[in-house]
Amino acid sequence: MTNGPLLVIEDLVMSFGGLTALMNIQLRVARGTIKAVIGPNGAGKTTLFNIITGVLSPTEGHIHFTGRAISGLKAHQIAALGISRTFQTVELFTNMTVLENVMVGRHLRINSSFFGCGLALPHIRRQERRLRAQAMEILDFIGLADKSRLLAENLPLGERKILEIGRALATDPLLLCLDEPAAGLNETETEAAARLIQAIKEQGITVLLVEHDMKVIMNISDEITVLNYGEKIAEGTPVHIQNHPQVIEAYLGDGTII
Amino acid sequence: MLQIRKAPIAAGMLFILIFPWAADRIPGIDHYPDVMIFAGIYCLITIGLSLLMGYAGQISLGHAAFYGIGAYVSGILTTRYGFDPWLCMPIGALAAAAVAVAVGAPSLRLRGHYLAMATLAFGVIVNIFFREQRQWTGGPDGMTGIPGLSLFSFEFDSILSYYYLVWGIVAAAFFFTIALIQSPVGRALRAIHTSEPAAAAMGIPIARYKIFVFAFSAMLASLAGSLYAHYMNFINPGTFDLFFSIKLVIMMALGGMHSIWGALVGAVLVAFLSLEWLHFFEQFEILIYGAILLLVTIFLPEGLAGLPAKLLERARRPS
Amino acid sequence: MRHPWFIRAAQRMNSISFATQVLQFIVTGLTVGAIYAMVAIGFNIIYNVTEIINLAQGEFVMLGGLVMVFMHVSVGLPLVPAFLSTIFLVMLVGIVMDRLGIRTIRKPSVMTLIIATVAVSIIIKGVAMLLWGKSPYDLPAFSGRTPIQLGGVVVQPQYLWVIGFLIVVAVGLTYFFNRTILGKAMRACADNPSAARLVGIDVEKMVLLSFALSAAIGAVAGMTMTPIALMDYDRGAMLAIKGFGAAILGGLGSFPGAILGGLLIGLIESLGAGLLLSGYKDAYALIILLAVLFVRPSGILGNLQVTKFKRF
Amino acid sequence: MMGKKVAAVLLACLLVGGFAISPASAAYKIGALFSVTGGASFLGDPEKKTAEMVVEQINKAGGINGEKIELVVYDDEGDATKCNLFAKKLINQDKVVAVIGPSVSGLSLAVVPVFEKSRTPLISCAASYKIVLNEKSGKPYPWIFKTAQSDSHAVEAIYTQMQKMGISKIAILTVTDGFGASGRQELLRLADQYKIAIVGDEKYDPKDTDMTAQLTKIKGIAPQAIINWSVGPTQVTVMRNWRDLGMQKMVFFQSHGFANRKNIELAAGAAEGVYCPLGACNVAEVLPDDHPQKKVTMDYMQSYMAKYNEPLSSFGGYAWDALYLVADALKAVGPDKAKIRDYLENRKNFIGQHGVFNFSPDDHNGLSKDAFQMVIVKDGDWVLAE
Repeated sequence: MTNGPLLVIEDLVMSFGGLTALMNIQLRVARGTIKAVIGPNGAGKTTLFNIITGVLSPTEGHIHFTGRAISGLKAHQIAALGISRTFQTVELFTNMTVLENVMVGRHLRINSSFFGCGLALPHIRRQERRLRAQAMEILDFIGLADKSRLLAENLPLGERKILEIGRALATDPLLLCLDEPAAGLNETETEAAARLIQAIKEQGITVLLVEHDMKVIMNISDEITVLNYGEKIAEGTPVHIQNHPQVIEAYLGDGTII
Repeated sequence: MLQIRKAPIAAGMLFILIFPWAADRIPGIDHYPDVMIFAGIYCLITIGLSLLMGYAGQISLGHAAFYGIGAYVSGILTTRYGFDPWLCMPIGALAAAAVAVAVGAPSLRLRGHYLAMATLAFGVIVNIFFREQRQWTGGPDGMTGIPGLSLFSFEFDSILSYYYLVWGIVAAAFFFTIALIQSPVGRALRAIHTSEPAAAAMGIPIARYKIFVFAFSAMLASLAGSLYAHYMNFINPGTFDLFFSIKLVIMMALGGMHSIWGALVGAVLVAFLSLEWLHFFEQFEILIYGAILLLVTIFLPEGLAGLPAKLLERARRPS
Repeated sequence: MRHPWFIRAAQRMNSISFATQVLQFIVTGLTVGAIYAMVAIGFNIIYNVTEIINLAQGEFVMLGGLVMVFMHVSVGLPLVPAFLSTIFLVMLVGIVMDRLGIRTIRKPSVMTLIIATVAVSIIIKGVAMLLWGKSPYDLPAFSGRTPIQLGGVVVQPQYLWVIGFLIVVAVGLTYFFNRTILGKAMRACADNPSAARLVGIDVEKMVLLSFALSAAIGAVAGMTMTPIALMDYDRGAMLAIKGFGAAILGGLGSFPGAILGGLLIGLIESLGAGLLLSGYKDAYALIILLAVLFVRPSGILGNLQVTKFKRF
Repeated sequence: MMGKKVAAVLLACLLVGGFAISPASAAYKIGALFSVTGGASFLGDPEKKTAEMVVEQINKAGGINGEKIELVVYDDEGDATKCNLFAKKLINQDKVVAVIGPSVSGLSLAVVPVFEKSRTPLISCAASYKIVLNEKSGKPYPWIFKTAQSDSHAVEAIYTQMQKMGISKIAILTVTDGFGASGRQELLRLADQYKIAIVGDEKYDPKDTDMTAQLTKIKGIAPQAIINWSVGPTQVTVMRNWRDLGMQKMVFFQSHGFANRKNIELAAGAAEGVYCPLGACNVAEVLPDDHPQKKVTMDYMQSYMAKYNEPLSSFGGYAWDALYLVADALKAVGPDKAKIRDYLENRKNFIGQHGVFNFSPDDHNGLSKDAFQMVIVKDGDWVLAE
């Protein structure tokens, strides 16, 4: 199975009451690539993310991750299998420090037995020291090491988005789902985020990306899927998408691309 | 970084150690260690509640039920079946934990006021059973003849010995909880409190954590109930009613919901207010109790535990 | 030897019929339920505007009863002026509570606000004890105490007053919230306070109004129940809890839910006391409440989407 | 730095505790535990008033053996924990020679171990026989006495009256607190002995607003009589419901908890024809002149009503009996706990508000069912029943 696609979505349907948010979606994410999902507002991108990460259960269809069916699993179980994510609305643990946020990201990889922790057994204390070092490594990687002691809520938006990516990385994911990492960022911050995403890819982590900033998308993604009103209307390389007539009509018709 | 400072702990421990000695030398307060025993029993419950309410963000208006389960398990097993009192404590704690898991699994899906009502309903139902299951519990008049505690040949039958026993157990629970808060478990709980979706995305099993904390706080409350029963040698349903659950929440609010110090300060303060100080005011007692509560919520919404930080901030700020 | 309940029930048929008994339980249950429903409506009015559960709601009921006793029996005002002046006085208490208690809180979280209402309820209870003492008071029934016989079922005239006032309150509130500018403004605050503020609604005034209104409804409940059940300073907490249960059972924030929840709790208590072991009467209602919550976490008529994320 | 902090904390504690008055140890110091506020305040309130009045009277008359007596009253608010703490405070800190109260059975039972352990006499004002009977040994607790008639006395008085009236099939209604539960137990226990069949057994909560459901159920069974066992507003509501349901054919009996004229007034006419067993102090005026308790009850009634301007309830009488028993013992043997206990245990023919007490090592209550007068409500007042 190691050579097949990392994530396979087949015949996915999601409806809320009478409203169909996603219709018959097919999606494959190859290992080691950056895959982008784009589409106008309300196209169903975030819904797709929420289904993949277990926040929602699909109405119909199958999702396979590393060859394993994952639809219907709970969010924390899916996280344990190696899918991590960020949120469109930045869900940091605001009352914790930058370092602690990343330490929480390591939760899956550590021993957190209730009584072991309460009794402060030696191996828990050793683990805590190791954990701190690992979290600092990640902060080094994302460039926030010097802010490790600040409260997360005191960071500017750009750094909060970066920290959220760092926290997601701490879970050692196979697949990292980024929900609009560049939204609300200025040009320098956007470039920094794009560089970080590339660096993550170079570490061998597959990235699934929802984004509006076309410059970022076209520069870093290997493959793009276009959704419109819950349906997939196109798929292919950035060059292919840029020239796809249907996409241009539905989404890029006003010529804003590049 | 969440760190519990060592100096206040050392000061607190010293205070607890010498308190009976000091109180005995001051006329008028020589019975305070007796009040402190009940304060310690309340502390045991509020330590668990602080984890549940302050760290996991769940409200409970039914903890008097777990307090009662501990007391009645101890009372029934010792008086009717001749069990050793020490054995009853873990049995009671496990029973309370089992009930907490059974009730918590469906309840903790509920949010906010709905959870408050569900736990309140649970507490009232349990209290009705204490009252109505006469053949087991002795009914509304209560249960007499519960033996005291003894270890080998040492009897914990004086106020002083029971004082140190209770506060020793409180200290153990305190250190356990402090360690827990500073560990990955504590971080996970705070994460759940801030953002459930993000916590779940980090692989934290939210439901399991909530139930665990609920069960742990139930165990502490049950342990407190056992200690109460063996000290009083008597229990009745009125001690474990809804109003005690509300009193526990008042302790949390007065002391401060978000810190374990708040739990201790609130429990000791309410114990002394309600058991000792306020009765000087006779018919004005209720009024003054309400006024204190209102003033604290108005002027110190973070509770009394937030006071030192506030004063420190004020002192630092150039005026 | 104890027979199963249905055989025991059948055995009772010899004197008054089982059906008559059940009808009597229903009549009583609806009356008690109507009181709970009025308390629950009071909860909802404040909750909708502020998200606060006002645990002093029961004290409004207690005050309604005792102030009415003072006005009608001690001062000797006729029924209608006594009734209106009682509503006015209790409304004043509600307004003072909002002004001095709730609005002054600096960092309002849901939990601190609830604790503040507990504090206020303790204070009101303390004052009532000082003013009226600890003994219960009676109020003459509004239209005499001669029971009305319907078949074998006995209906106190006062029962009809209680149920009638519930209907008046329900109709009046429906009109108020749907047809008047003020009512619509209050609803807007409930739906979205910040948007309401943007369109120029004075949210603070609406909060004040919600306290006044629910105090008035509490007073009505208290005045109508006192001729049936007497009134003393210590009654508020229990009524608040029953009303809270009713509001939750029906779905917080929903007025039809409050009425449904109140009547259901009253009926379950009455039927439970009548047909099963009466000692567990309160437990039956609460067990059903829990069962409903486990199936529908936001009450019978509550909306899950509306049940916002509340932190404590 | 830390030392300063500790010192500051200690100082704060001492200051707060400072206003606790240091006890001046008078020789004739008597403690009292009453539920003056809270759910049982209808008991504790008249008890406290009575006790304070009695102390005033005794001191005005020159005290006991030339010593003034001092009464220390604590309000337990109906709370077992408070009651326990106050009991120990009375014994250890106030150093009283004896304690009267608590007002309710549950709390009396709660403090029995405290008084046994500290070897201090306690004269409870509550009803349950368990207060003065160690069920394990079958003997009274050595240091515990009580002045309130046992529930069994009230039950026997009612059942005796029923036998006279030819009633054999009854329903009982009890409140789900300690008072109701202990009454219910005695009603069930003694029924066979009086050949009375209990065909209905209903309960309600002390805060209930309506008991029509329970009474309707009883109406369906159609017993000859109904016994209600409760105190506070519910006993009035239940009587009104009984009248409203048109159940006057079933004779209504109230427990001795009905013992306050205010209840007749509150019942708004519904109390007519209701029977209840009362202590002599409630019916002082209607007692025959040769009744042994005529004088003490008349005195008590007149002075209480003059001082407090409110109708007398029998509960204050329990405190009267308890306090005068202690005063009587003090006069005879002085302030010595053990001597007081011995004296009380052998006190005979003590004429009190609730009967003529004859204590013995086997009976720490000293009363019989004759301590109750069977009374019927007629024209809004008590009348001795036939």
